[in-house]
Amino acid sequence: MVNWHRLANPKLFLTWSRRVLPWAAVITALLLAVGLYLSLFVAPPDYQQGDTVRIMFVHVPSAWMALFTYTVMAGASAAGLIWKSPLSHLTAKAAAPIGASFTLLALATGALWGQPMWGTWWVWDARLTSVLILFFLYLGYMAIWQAIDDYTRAAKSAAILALVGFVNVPIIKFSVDWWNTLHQPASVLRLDGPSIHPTLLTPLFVMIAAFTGYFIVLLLIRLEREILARQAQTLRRAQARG
Amino acid sequence: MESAVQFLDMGGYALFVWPAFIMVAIVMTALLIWSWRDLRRERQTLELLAERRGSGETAGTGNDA
Amino acid sequence: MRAPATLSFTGKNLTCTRGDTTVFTDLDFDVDPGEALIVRGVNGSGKSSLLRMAAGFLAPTEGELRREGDLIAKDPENHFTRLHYLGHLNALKPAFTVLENLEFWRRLFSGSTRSTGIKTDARALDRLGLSAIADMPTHYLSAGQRRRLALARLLAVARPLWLLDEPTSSLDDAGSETLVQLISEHLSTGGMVIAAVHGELAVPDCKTIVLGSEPPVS
Amino acid sequence: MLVVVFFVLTVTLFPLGVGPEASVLRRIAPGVIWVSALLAAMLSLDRLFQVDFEDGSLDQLALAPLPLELVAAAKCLAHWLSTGLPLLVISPLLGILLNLSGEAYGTLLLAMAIGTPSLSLVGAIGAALTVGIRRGGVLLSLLVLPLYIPVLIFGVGAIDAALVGLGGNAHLLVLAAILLIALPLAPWAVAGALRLNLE
Repeated sequence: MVNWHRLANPKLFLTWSRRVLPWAAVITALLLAVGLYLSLFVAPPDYQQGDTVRIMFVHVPSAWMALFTYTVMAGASAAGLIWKSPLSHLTAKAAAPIGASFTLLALATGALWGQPMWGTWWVWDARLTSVLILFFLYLGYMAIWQAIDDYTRAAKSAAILALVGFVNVPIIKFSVDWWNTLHQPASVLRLDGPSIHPTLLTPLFVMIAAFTGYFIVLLLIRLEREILARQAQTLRRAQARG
Repeated sequence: MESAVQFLDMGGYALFVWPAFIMVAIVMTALLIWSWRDLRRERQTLELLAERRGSGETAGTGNDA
Repeated sequence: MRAPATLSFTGKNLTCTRGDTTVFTDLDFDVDPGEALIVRGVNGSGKSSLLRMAAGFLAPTEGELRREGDLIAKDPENHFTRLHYLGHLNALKPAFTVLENLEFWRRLFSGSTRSTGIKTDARALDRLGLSAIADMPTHYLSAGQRRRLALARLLAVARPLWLLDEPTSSLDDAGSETLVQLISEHLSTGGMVIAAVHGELAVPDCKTIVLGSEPPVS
Repeated sequence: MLVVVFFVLTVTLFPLGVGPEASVLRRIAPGVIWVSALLAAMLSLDRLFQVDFEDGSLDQLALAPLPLELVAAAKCLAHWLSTGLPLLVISPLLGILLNLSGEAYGTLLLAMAIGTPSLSLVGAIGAALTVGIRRGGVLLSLLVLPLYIPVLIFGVGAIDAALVGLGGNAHLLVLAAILLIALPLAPWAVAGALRLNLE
């Protein structure tokens, strides 16, 4: 079978990523600055939640990035299995810790946001619970990479797990949402409010764009490290035998 | 000055809004720095290995991931 | 060379990498019906990898394996169902008796009903001197007896290609002789054998390839 | 049979922990039964392929005339027959132990009947992925438990709905839907994972 992907891809990627990285970093920094300014200074406090609504500007992007990263991982894993390109597996492996961090941030900011409203740090709200379960899926994915020594087997096993997990994310989301509505009448103060006030929308989108930029920058850095680590390992093995 | 203090107060929720932003900032920058240092360290080890390999053997084999 | 044997099993410039180490590279072999190929080489030279690759378990990093002209990667099932693979492990369940173990694999492999298979099982056990202990649970057997039981599987279900990884390990002299007879009979009926061995395997006029140190010589 | 003993033992722990008041037990009975069933089903998963991998049978299974997917499906069925079915049969007894009220038993049995096969199917994927990994059992639970959550939610939901008198049909249908998704996908994923171990 043709696997020309395998040979040219990593070197091609390295040259390309080194050129793109500075630009992406600059754009992300800009977006972050604008986003922070808008969310902290410009956006009006919510008539009900007061200033705590500003936490939404970091909570929603984190939760969104957690799901987005898992989708990227599933896509890369599928590509890795279908076209047998190790670069895709490495992309998924590089993305996992970023996604896991975002889930943790989403949970932490969610607790900080919920506390003033409900007086407890943890609320079994449908979204928070789904993000918590997503965190376990991330842990499982990262654990399988550590557990298997042989690279090719670890890559394929992790890829299968990412795809199986990806099929389950909507099922879990559906069942948790249903479970939540059963046990908790739709609380008026839903985390994203009855409906997001238009003036809050712009900062939110800028922050989401900034977070996505940050994700890309970090992914490129981590991916390059994974590629170099693999090359170093091959060199070490070759020298050991050479 | 007065509006600055009032701004910092976040309508009485300073204890929640600021920690949220600070926490996100800390985690994201820590992750960035940690990954960047990892990458630099990996580049050095690769150069080291390449040198030893260069001096060790004549035929440098192209390696890929 | 005889007419191009359509029934042959060939490997062209095979490369095997395990993790990142290259075990062997651009290795060719071909086995025609009635021929045996002996694979020699020091430990770790890739004998087992070659056999697992020939069985279709391990995909070659480069190169092609063809059976009767067509790629085994295209239709692995077709290749699987026409070969026996004897690895270091004997695939025996300790709780089953000797006969039950053989019968299980024979029924799974041939899919035939119980009745027709009884005779073949008995003959296979007899051929390997296991008839006396047919009803003994396998965990009482010695390593040599377990190896014989694994070999009995080759007889219980007729398949053209035998891939044997150090088949004589833990066999006594009588056992090795029986094995050589079985191989010769299998070859005479147009079967093919690829065996990885240490030391001698007195199979007349067979090809040999050596892995590891010097380049393979056929 | 050990699985059933574990199941009964786990359920009896709850009254000791939570207190014997009938009203409390009745309230948490469906949840306790389902969580214990989940853990019991998961316990026997790591032996599903590990033993065959270690004694070499996995190679021979790949050489059998039937596709590996069918072998995987047969393994899932074997796991269900050895764990899911016994759990199903004994669950009413545990319902009594936890003062589950009368009309819920029918739905309990139905929910367990439709739900436990999914546990075997999804669990088999985790088992196949962790074959040959040292201390794979711990990793297996980390991989499989999150995927068990939908079955848990709708399994308990069906019984709660029956208790309230609404009848658990909607939940049973969702459980059936989960099963129908798992039925074709799980063996395919298991076979994919097993092929990795053949290398």
